[in-house]
Amino acid sequence: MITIRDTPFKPSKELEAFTQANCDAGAITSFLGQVRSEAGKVNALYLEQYPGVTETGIMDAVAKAKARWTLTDVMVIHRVGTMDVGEPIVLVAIAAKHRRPAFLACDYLMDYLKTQAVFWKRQTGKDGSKWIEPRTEDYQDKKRWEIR
Amino acid sequence: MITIRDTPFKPSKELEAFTQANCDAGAITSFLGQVRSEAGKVNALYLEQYPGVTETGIMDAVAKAKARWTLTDVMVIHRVGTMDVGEPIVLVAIAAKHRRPAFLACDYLMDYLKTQAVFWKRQTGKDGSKWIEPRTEDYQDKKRWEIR
Amino acid sequence: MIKILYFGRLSDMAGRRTETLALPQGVRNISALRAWLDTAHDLGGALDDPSVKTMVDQSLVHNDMSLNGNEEIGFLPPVGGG
Amino acid sequence: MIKILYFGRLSDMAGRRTETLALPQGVRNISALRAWLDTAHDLGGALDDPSVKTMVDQSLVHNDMSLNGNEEIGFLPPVGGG
Repeated sequence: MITIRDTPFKPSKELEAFTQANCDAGAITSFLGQVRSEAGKVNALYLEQYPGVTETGIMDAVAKAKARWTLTDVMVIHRVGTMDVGEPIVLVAIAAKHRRPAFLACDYLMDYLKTQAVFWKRQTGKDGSKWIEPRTEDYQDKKRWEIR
Repeated sequence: MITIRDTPFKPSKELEAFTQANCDAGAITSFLGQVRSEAGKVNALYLEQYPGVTETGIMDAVAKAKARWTLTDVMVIHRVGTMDVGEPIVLVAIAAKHRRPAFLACDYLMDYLKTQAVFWKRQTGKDGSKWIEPRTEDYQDKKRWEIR
Repeated sequence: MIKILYFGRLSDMAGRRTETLALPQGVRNISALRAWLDTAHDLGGALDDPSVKTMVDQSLVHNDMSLNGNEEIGFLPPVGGG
Repeated sequence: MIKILYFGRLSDMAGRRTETLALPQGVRNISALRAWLDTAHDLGGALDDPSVKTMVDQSLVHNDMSLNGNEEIGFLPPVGGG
């Protein structure tokens, strides 16, 4: 299930539903990304999507992960709009029989979301507002998955 | 926080408390292990610990993870006693500034718990009861962390 | 009509997130449209920056492409969520 | 008194998870105690299996070790949780 939403969500509630739906999965991994305050420098984060394009891209990445590893279920929830410090931005959960594919697929999807998913981020803080683009490390992380 | 307990726990409740305590962490990874039914072959899982020794071992592994990666917080909850199919066995959660250390530390601790933590597992199913020991893959996974 | 979508920092530069216009006279392809919009909004060549991707009807285009005047055109600076 | 703890499959084989006894006559070290227990509970050499680890007072011992008769001794088959 892939959800892009402009209102806050409660990760524990979403994970509970996912876990209940996959109670025979053996292994469930999750990643939760939250807005960091950066020692008080950040007040809010704004995320923009390209409606349609963003969702299609994530669906594609999920399909690739499912082709690469044996997974029972995948959940991706991504916020857009304005988020306060401490608010959830993204939640990825993977259910699988064993833990290795569950860890790898979660890691892979997060690398996709950080560097290739069609979102733009603007950070607002005491120094004003600026658009932020992926870090060099993010692109390096993404490269780990290329089949040579 | 490390907890070894002989009564069921609710992963979503534990994760929610962990997330709230680490709302400025940026990245939170988690692993949840549940009793698999193995297509109806398993009815229950029994886990035994060596009180004192088991907990000390896990504390040691957590300290090693904290020495190796920059982590904000670590939570390990492990069941002992008798568990039914679908019940949580283990929950590991890692809070960190960025996602890479959060994924690595979670993966590392799960490999420790699977192969080195002082637990013994007995599986009860329609074919009776038997003690189960780590799979070859589990030992291989563990080896990935050895510093050469 | 052509629908133009500016994302991320491009929307700040263009002073708008979206605009709808008829294909300007003499503009028949993407490269000419980019040049026309650059002048119209004083973008200083931002749309031609190699980091900016162009989508026509929600598909990436890597080369030039002729337009019939009924497309949705998106200009995408480097993406990244999470 | 010596406290013996049998874990995992060893408790099934020994028919008990724990027992407390005085150091048997002539038994002064771990290897002799292992042999004595093996005979007493008919364990077929299970305690000497290389996969079984021995802990004395909750610390792993890899070699033989003399005993004073007040130790806690644990016999641990291969471990693994999760």
